[in-house]
Amino acid sequence: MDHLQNLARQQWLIPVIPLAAAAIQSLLPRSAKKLSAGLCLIAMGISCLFALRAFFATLGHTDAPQAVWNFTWFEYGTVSFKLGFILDPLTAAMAAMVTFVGFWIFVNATGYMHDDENFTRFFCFLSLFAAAMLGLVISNNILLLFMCWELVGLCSYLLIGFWFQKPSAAAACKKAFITTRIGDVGFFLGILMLFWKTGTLNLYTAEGTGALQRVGELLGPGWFGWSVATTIAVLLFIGAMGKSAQFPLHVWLPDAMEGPTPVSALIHAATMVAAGVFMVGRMFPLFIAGGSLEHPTFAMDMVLYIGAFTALFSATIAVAQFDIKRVLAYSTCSQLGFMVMALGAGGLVPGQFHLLTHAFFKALLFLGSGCVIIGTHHEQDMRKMGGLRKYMPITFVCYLIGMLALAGVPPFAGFFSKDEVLLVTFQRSKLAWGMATFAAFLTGFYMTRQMFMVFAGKWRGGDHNEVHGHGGHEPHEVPWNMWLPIAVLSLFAVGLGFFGGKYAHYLGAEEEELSGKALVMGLSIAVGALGIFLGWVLYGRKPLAHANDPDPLEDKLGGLFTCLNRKWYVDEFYEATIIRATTACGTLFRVIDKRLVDGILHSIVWIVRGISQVCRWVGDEFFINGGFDAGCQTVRGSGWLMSKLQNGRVQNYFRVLGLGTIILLVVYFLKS
Amino acid sequence: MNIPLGHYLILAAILFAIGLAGALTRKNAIIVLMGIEVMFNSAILNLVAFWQYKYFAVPTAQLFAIFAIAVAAAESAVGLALVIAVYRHYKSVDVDEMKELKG
Amino acid sequence: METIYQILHTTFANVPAWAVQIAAFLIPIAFIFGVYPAIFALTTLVERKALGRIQNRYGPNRVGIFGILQPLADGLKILLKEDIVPRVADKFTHFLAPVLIVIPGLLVYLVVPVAPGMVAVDLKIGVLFALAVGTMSVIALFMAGWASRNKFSVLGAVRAVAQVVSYEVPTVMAGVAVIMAAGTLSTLTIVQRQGGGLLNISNWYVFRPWGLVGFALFIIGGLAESARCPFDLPEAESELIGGYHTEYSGFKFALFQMGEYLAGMAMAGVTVTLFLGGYMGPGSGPGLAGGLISMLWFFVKLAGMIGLNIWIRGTWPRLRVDQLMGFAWKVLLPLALVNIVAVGFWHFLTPRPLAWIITTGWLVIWFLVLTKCNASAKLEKREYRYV
Amino acid sequence: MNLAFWIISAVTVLGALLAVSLRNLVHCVLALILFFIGIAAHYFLLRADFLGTVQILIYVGAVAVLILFAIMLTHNVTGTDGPREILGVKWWSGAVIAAALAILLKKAILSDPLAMVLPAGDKAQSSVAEIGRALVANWVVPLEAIAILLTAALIGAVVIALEEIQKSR
Repeated sequence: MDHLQNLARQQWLIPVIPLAAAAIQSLLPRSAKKLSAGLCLIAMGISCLFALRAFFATLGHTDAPQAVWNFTWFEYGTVSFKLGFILDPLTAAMAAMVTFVGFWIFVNATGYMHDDENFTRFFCFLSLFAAAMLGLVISNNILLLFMCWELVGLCSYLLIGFWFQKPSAAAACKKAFITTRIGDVGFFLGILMLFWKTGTLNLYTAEGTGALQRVGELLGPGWFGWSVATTIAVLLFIGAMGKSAQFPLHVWLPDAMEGPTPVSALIHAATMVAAGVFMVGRMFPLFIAGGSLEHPTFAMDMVLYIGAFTALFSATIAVAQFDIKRVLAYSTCSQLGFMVMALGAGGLVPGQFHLLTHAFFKALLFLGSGCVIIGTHHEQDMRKMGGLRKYMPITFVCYLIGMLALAGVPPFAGFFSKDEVLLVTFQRSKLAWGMATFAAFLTGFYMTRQMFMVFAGKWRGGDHNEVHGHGGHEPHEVPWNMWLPIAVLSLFAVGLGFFGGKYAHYLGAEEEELSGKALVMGLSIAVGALGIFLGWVLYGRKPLAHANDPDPLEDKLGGLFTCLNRKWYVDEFYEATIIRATTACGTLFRVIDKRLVDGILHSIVWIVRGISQVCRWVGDEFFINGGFDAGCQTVRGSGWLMSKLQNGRVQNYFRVLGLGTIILLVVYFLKS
Repeated sequence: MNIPLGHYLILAAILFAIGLAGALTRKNAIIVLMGIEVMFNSAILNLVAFWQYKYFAVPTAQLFAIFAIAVAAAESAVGLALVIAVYRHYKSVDVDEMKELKG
Repeated sequence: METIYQILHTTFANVPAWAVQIAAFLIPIAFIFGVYPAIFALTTLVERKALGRIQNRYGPNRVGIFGILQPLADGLKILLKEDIVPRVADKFTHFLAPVLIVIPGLLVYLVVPVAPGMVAVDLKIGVLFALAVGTMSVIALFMAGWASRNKFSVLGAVRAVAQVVSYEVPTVMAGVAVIMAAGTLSTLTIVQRQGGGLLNISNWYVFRPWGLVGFALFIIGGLAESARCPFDLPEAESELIGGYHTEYSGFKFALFQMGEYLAGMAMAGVTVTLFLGGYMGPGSGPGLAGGLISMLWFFVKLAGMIGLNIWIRGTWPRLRVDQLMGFAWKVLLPLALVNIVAVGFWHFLTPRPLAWIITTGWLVIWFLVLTKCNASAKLEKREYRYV
Repeated sequence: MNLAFWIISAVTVLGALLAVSLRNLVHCVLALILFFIGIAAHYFLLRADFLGTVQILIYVGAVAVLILFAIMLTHNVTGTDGPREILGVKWWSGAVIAAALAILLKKAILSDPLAMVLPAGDKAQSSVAEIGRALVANWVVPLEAIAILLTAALIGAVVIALEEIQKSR
């Protein structure tokens, strides 16, 4: 155990190395491209080694090993505020995934951003982001977690708005930051409540005084009749919703695609969005406190249904998108919905396992789309692509693997993890399971749609814009440093699925047989196949000939399609309601301030001036000038008298001397 | 020679008073100095009288007088030098005119 | 005075005590008033004859045989002279000045022992008294000069005062040396200390190294005090006409002369008592005969001193004022101080020859040093342009 | 002998009075000298002969001359035609104070039994040797102090008075 303790103590190295790299890169001049990239990759590599070392160390143990190392951050009065790092299977696996995927994404990024003049700044933000994410993962103190959480939000803002010259990018990064901030308010309230109730922010401590270790105490009455634990859980989940783009706060994720593709891959596929799910996993004891699988707490229900709805909702939108990255963005939303739903259904292990597998193949898909964009000279609209399998064979193969994994085709990772999720949800509630299954069907459909639009048929990019005359380029294969990462990731996308059981065991969850396992599995396979077939029918048989042909689905759905394309008008809805309301409040307060406050102030000033006038007249004129000056006059008069005595004549002083002696003598006689 | 000490003391007192009168009334600075000189001598006379009448056994009693005479001489020397300096400034030794240090 | 009192008391036993006391008191005074003015008269004559001789001419020889009665003649003459007092003169001071000049001279003789036991007043502080009284003459000089409201007389008075004051200091210091050696201030004991030895002469202080220096100082002091010869600047005829006694005529002028001479003789007397062993001489001793011989010795020495004065007056030129002052302060005073130190050596170095060597060496060295540093710049050899 | 005391004190008082009240400065100085001599005589009466001679030596010999020089240096030489008014501005207050002081002191002296003490006469022997030895032995510090004081006074007086001569040259 002490070996783990040592490792726990060295946990802080993992985030600090990328942080150091980020610091150094921030000082580098813009021209030091090679050095910056090198630094970033090396730092990520080292921290990846450390993470893997910790991962393999925890792998060996059977009972869920947990090593905590706390240090005092600062002391106020008698209380010393402790921060700490934790090393348990959940963290180890997550850290390993983040560093490994991150490393390959960085490799791809060197290619993608090759000819961008702000190359060094980009990699600096990347390493900063990595540091923040790792810090979040390993922290044992919820406040430290929250700090890293905010840092991650900041990095996403910086990276999304990397090309801040583009107004859409600037707006997108602001939007992302604000919506996540709204979630963070809930998160912070949750922290405060936790601190208020338990008195400490450390999750686990060796002595067992950690917040999560004393969950039992938190069953007192909280808000809205829930137990304290549930209230905190709800608040924390609001934070997670903001960060993991769940239903009400998901609007920022599609717009976040404005950032460079490796950013989308890293942040909006593998790591950041997973942070919310990870946080819920980390705080899982809070969620299930006070309830059990049979009658779950309100928090669990809330998580479940929001997850399910988000999955379905975003899947529907993904179907009608034309931008290659937006499709993937919405698919991420729906997959996150799946994970959250799994957690809501009480399945910590399926949720986390799906998170891991999803991170790999979604990163793969995003990088693939990155390669496609580079290959087609920054073309993002699928309608202008097509037939890329001839031009970009490697990308095509990897992309295909990623698509199959995502769609849940059996041998691939996606199938196993999604299957687990559906199984857990099936136990929990049939409604959620139904929605999830339909979402799985849609996933299959829009992924195949994307595949055929992009890779099948012939290259539509050229003809559409002869007007510009530059479109005549043929797409070309990307250099090695872009396709190598997707190749590696595709390996994982294939192989990771088989480790599902071992992962459950690793996390320490006991292996109990769930009923209806065969039914659920069979149904999910069927649904996936149906989705793919429909995709092939609409898009595969005769791929689009020209960029501006109508989308086959469009004439099928008509109005619904445009509605889907407009993202169910959610943005417009927000625009209409919340934003207008706040501006209205703003003007109201301005008016109040103007009328009320200024008015009061002016009146007070007037009164004070009046009083001073009175004081001046009464006090100054009458008393001071009169009385005081008279006093001074008398003093000066007596002074004048005394000065006459001092008239400089020596003999005068002598006479006074004589007088003095005489008086003394007289006194002497009178006395004796 | 059986004159009681009182006579000497009274003599000294009278001389002192005369000296003081001179110092106070006269206009001329030199006369003032002379008055002071007279006062000095009357004091020393007192000392010697006491030596003779009371402390005759102690030969060193006279030392008081000797030191007093020495100091008086030094004082008068400096006093006169000052008067000369003052005269140079005022072109007169009239005490009433020396009002420069008026308060 | 006590001895006289005893003598008288025994002879006139029946006379009441106080009368005897007064008589005892008066006799010495009478002696002094009688003897010393007589000597004064004699010296005037002797001086003029000696000066004549020095200047290769006879002195006054018309009045009486060899001019013996000349002083009498002068006395009469002056008595008959009209006493002119300047109108603006300060009457009171003008009159008082000649009187005050004579008094100090006479007072000094009080303490000069003529014969063993024969001293007017045996003060324990004889020497100091003599010197103190000497200073009183200063005031008289000044009054004389001031009273006659005459610029020349005032200048003469100021010079005289300056001279007397500045020479008085070295003289007093020299006297201190003798007092240290003798150990007492009373003149009688000093003279007795100088007695004994070979023929009552060898013990004279003048034969001690420091004594010789003291003697020289006293001689110079004496001359300066009475403004005679080398120091007779105050009444240097060429510049200041008569000095402070220009405005005096008639008997007041005579008094001035007498005062000067008396002062000179007084200093001579003191010098004799301090350095030449007073009345000590071969054959002098207590008792009537010894007393007479000692008295004889005293007056012989006194005559010798006066002769020396006259001789110096005839031969030495007059000093310039600054030379005179410089000589007093820069040479005589340091020499006197050094002399005191020499007496200190003499007193503590018991082996006689060693004492002799050290004191003489010390004094000679200092004498050379003083003369060296005060020597006026050597005049370069004069070249004559037209040679 | 009592007679001597009365005569001498009369002379002294006369000297003091004249010194203070005469119009002509030089006469004042002469009166002062008379006063000094009177005091010296008193010392001899009190058998303090050393003090008497010292008094004569210092006062009559030096201080009187000093005052005379001072008068000469400050007054126009003739001295008689000075300002008629010889008394100070508020001279009467000075006189009153002096008189009051005299009376009070006289009263104080007479009231004190000490006044009736008789003189020691011959017993009061003061030999100069003893005084000298005392001065140099356990009174040496005051002696040195007086030495310093006198030199300081000497130099001070010269410095103050000298300035005038330099300027005039």
